[in-house]
Amino acid sequence: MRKHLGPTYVPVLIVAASIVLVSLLPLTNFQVRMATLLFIFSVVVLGKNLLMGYAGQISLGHGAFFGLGGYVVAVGAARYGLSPWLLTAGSLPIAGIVAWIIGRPILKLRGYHLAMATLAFGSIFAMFLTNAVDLTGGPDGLALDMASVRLFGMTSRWSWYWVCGLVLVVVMYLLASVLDSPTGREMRAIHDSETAAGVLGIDVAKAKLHAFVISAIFATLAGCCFVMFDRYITPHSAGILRSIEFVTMTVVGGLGSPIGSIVGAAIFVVLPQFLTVFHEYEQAILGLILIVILVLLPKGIVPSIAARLRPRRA
Amino acid sequence: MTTILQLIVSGLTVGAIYALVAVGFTLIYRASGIFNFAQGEFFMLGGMLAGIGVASYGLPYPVAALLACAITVTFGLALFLFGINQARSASPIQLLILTIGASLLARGLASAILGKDFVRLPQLMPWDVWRVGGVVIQTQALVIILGAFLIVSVMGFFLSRALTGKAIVAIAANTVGAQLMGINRVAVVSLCFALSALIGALGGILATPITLTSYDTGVMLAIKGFTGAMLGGTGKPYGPVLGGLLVGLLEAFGAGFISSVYKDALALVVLLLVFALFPQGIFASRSVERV
Amino acid sequence: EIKIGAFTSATGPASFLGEPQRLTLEMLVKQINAAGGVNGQPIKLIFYDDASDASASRNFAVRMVEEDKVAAIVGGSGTGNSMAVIPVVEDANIPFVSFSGGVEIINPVRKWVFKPPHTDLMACEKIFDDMKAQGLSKAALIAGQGGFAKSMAKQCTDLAPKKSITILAQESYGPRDSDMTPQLNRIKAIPGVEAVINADIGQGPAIVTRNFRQLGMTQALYMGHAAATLGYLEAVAKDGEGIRIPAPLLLVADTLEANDPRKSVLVKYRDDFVAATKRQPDAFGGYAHDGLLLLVDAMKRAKSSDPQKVRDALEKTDGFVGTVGRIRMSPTDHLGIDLGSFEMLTIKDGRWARAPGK
Amino acid sequence: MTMLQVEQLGIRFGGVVALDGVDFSVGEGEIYALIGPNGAGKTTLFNCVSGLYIPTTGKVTLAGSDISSLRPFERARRGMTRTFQNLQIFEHMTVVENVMVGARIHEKGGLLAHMLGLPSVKAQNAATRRHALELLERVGIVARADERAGDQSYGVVKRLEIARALATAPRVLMLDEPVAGCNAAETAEVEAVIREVAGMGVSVVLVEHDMHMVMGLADRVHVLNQGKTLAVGQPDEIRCNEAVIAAYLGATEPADA
Amino acid sequence: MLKVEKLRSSYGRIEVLHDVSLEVDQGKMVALVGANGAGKTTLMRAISGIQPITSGTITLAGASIQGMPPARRVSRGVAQVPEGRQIFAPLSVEDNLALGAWVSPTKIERNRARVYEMFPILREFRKRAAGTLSGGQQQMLAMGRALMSDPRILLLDEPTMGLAPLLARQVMQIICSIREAGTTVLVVEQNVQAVLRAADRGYVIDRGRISMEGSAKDLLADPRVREAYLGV
Ligand SMILES: Nc1ncnc2c1ncn2[C@@H]1O[C@H](COP(=O)(O)OP(=O)(O)OP(=O)(O)O)[C@@H](O)[C@H]1O
Ligand SMILES: Nc1ncnc2c1ncn2[C@@H]1O[C@H](COP(=O)(O)OP(=O)(O)OP(=O)(O)O)[C@@H](O)[C@H]1O
Ligand SMILES: [Mg+2]
Ligand SMILES: [Mg+2]
Repeated sequence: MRKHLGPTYVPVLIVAASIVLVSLLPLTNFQVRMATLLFIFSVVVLGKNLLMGYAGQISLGHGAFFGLGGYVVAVGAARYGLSPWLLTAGSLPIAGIVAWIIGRPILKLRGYHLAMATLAFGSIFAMFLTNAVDLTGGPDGLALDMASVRLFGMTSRWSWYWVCGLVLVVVMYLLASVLDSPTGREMRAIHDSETAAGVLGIDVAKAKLHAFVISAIFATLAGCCFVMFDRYITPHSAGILRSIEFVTMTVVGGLGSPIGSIVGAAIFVVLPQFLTVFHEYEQAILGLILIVILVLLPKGIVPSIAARLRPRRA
Repeated sequence: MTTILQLIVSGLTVGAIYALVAVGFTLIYRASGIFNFAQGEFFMLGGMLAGIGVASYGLPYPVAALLACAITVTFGLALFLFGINQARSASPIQLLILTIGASLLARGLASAILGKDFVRLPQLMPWDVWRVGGVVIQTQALVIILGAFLIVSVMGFFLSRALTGKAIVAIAANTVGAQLMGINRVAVVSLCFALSALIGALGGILATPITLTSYDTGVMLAIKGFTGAMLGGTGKPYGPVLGGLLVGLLEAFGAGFISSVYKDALALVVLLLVFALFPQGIFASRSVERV
Repeated sequence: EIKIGAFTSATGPASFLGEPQRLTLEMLVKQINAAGGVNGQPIKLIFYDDASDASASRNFAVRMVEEDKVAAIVGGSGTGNSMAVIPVVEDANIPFVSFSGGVEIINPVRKWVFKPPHTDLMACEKIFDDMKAQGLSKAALIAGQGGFAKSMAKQCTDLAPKKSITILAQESYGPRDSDMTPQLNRIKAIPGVEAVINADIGQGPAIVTRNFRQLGMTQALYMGHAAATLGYLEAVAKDGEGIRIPAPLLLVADTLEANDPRKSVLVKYRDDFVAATKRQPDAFGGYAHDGLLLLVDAMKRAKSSDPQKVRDALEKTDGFVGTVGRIRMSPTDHLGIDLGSFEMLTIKDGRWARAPGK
Repeated sequence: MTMLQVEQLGIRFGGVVALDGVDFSVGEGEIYALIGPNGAGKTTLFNCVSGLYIPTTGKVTLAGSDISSLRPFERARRGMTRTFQNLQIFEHMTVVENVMVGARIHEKGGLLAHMLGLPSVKAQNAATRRHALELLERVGIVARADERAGDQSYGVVKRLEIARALATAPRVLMLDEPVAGCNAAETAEVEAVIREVAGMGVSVVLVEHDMHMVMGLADRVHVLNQGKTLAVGQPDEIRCNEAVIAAYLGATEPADA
Repeated sequence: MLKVEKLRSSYGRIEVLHDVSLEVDQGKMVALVGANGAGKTTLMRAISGIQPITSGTITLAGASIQGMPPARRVSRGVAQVPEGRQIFAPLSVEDNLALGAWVSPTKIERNRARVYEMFPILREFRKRAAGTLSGGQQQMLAMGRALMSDPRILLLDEPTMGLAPLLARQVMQIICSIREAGTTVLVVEQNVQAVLRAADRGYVIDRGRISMEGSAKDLLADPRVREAYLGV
């Protein structure tokens, strides 16, 4: 029987082991690409899970942070010739500061109001990306020069697999650590009762802000990885539909479950590749699958299945 | 002066459409605590089905409209009965995602079956526009505004006077308590979904002559309607209506006076400012939360 | 069998481009195979819908190369979609024929990338030339915010000074906006505007046209070539009378001289398309038509589907006639068409008609 | 020494005057009971003192310093905490984790240390958990430590709230109906805990309708009625106070003896 | 009137009621007592149909009601004052009461007047949102609401919780008078002494099993009960 409902490092080990094991398989470039994308999106979803699943704050604006990372790197490298790696390092504190500034007023809101406010923020940012054509290339996007993203002569098709896999494992470790710490308990507490947390001496606003900033930085980091990996970015990657997709990944995989986050990301990265056989009905089937998952596994895939596997006792 | 009047007319035209979406949202929200992302799809289905009924099948307008409403209401009911009602232990956010699934499903089916072209519908009035002084008013806009007003009045009365209206609030506030009073949750919430779908379908049918509808109309409308509902607050029946109208007006004035590129941003910035002052929306009833 | 990979934006905001392209490709492949295929081998079309997302285009490109092992790729409804797959085809050394408008796709020339369609620039050029012929020089621009609209608006703005046209106002409207009166009202208030140019796809142009008439505006109204569709024609009804639009010849194919080599191509494509889909074809379907047939033509000339040979043959294309007109490629030009393939049309009595000339 | 002092506290909600100029002070280690009819304003008083409501008038002093303008969490960090009449637990966490949250203000390490999962953080976790288990033992629900808090019955949750409040090591502990939903035997257990805590110098403010418990436990009893002080005094004085009997206790002595 | 036989019920995979059987005769008042977490609330919820059961039978006046949705049970005359009150916070006091008579709306006016007489404070606050009431006031509202439908059987889960002593005694009297008027009552109370004095029969539930049953007098005299629940 599990002693804690709380977090452990087991998922980190499982994921690290899987990354290594998968690399032993004879994968095609395409499969390696899918795996890499899965790692990248998982990083965003893990952050969202911290914010939504643990701290209980909905955000429909994380596409903006993903885009922030992506565009800082893309614009900096394509327009000003800076190194993407430096830009990545620089964009994380920028994202942290941005999240801090907008988070302070916004996080006073709750539930759907918070969702709306973050949606508003995300939409405004996406509008900017679409319309500032001279800077961002507008709706058609911005390309990154191949040479600029080479590091230590990284060229093999596996290199990004390893880089993004490493990022994923590190992020998972950080997440597991923070959850198994006073800060993590703080966040989980405000999810259930801000009032009670307050009279126990927890600065609710700060705890929310911590969760928000961490998840924003994770999303930004993922955005940086994404643009370096793809060497192309369009506002689509930062739009509100993306944000909504991130929320969907988080919920479908399972709120409060790190492995669930990866499963959720996989649903959206990998599943559509299989659905192409349905041609025009692709989208309808994806919708249907979402509905079926939530009807049969209402708590999200991983937590619902885990609950079924738990032993019966009297 | 005419410019301002013209902008007001424009804003109200668009705003009335948003208001209808917002009202539909609120109805379901009140009964089940979830925001139905597929609300825009009700709208789309109403408009698409009626339009295609008229254009491709040569049905008379009223028949096509009636059929469109019937199909949309069936979809709304199915969404509740086979989706939301089955996912028993899910939380509102999980149900929100379920409605996103429903929205994808509706959009996917509509694009595959009804096609991806935009559809049209004839105006309800024999003439196109009215010119009052220098101001141009689309007659169909008057129909929409009138329709919205009617729907909202009926709903407002229903929600605040009829016992069923109170049962709706009761179910959302405390499902267990409501069940213990003998309120049939499934029946009442089904009613809300059906009504909400009906409002959506009617809205779609009324608005299509102006907006032209295609399979992907729903998402953007849902977001605008959501904005309206949040801006006005969901506490009072007229809150979402005024919120929707306000979004329309802000967009019109933004486009007219500030920048048409960032006009949508204006509405959102105003929303953020409103939230700073009234975290529950403008027309929400204010009270100290009891602990 | 020869595998040809294809991807368009059959859904999403750009589905007004991608859907007719998908339909065209499917129809053509059937026809080609019915006629015995290419070099005696049937074609297998591997089609993916990128839902207007460039990153999805990239995924599918890799998949087509790696999993499906295609010999060549066609597609890319939006410029962003095409741009996103270029690195893939360059890495894999596979020819790619794009359907999108942006000049940056073939400028600079890339070894493996070709693109038969008009650029937005050409539509602007056509409009400006027509304006000058009408004696107009001051225009206002109103555009949507999609890739197509933004790109055309930018091309027109950049080109205007060169054609001594003054752009007095630039207005924009959001995705799925349903009333453009405020924007048009602003244009109306600016003195001296002689022409209004609207760049967009989908329902936007129809709404702009209607609001334009409702406001009683009297300037010349130009639409981008994307509005040259039956949907637009029907939606604007009598409000469309007199608008001007640089359209592909497709719409007025019947009026071409009988000995014009383009006529048979256009009429055949149009009739086939109508027969197969019960819809009217438009410029974008035409681009897919040209793209695929251009590739097939190159394969025939190369007598092989070997990527390298096909690429070389593509570059030597000369005299291929598509819906956009005659195409002649060269090592320095992977576009290969000229302005002649646009025709200035108008709507008269509810039908497309050639615009009255100078 | 006076630990908590409340002066002229007043608050109104629309037309309802919930509190109207209430004064009292509680000494170190004193058990101070607040009683009064339903709606008298007892919970509202707790809400004002703990900072959840902003009173219209009045001043709250904790160990000599004015805390009237502090937010709830700041008051808690200065040593004041409470339990709730309408339960407020962290239902998604385990019972023991709930108590660990209570100990948060005594835990160390910044966000960075927590994210990196340093060994010191892990050691501290273990220590906090041990302490939390001790507290659960004290309120008699340690057997439930690793179950989900949201799955517990009403009475268990009541006691969990007490343990969680104790984990903050408060100087002033405010308990809002701590034994509602407990039978006599369970009440006796809670009583013992309160006595023990007060014995260690914690000032306890107790709202409770169980007169048997209040009269046996309290050092002083404060009776509120319609937001005003009706009487203050030793339990014995209050028991015989005519006004209190009329408004609250009722003519006959409580039956339970 | 009410008969529960071999009832089993679980939360997820954890069973909390094991073969519980209990009987309440027409017009009688039966008390159910037990420690925290024994399963009293779960049993009450199972009878109203809020809590699913895994096996066993529930019959009301001879007709089986298990498997019936809660709403149907209410129309058959089951009413409950639930644990935690479960009032409708955003609705006014009078609307809360009106919904209490959802299954028989014609009785609203008459029964509401009766409830106001029992709890005058509710009349005074009839326009206020129920959520702003004090804990005890909400408890009165829950009680009043359950009486609105003139139930045949009333299930009370700690009806005096949070009530001032004076009022608690009044409520016990009200319960008795309701029983006098012919309504059957099943009551869970932690004030074991008071409830066993008023009741006809009693059951003791211990960790999901009925451990004792008998006439209320006998139980009150039983040393085991006195030790475990009266703290004597
Ligand atoms: N947030 C609020 N909004 C409006 N009225 C309120 C609010 N909080 C409390 N009140 C009112 O203030 C009065 C005092 O309520 P309070 O909860 O303090 O009573 P109490 O003494 O704790 O009663 P009980 O013993 O029933 O718990 C009541 O009339 C209540 O309705
Ligand atoms: N939602 C739930 N999920 C899981 N277990 C639960 C849930 N609610 C109650 N339980 C468990 O069921 C058992 C019985 O709980 P119940 O609430 O019926 O007790 P009770 O006798 O009413 O106690 P109390 O006197 O404290 O109200 C307890 O062990 C409790 O932990
Ligand atoms: Mg109270
Ligand atoms: Mg109970």
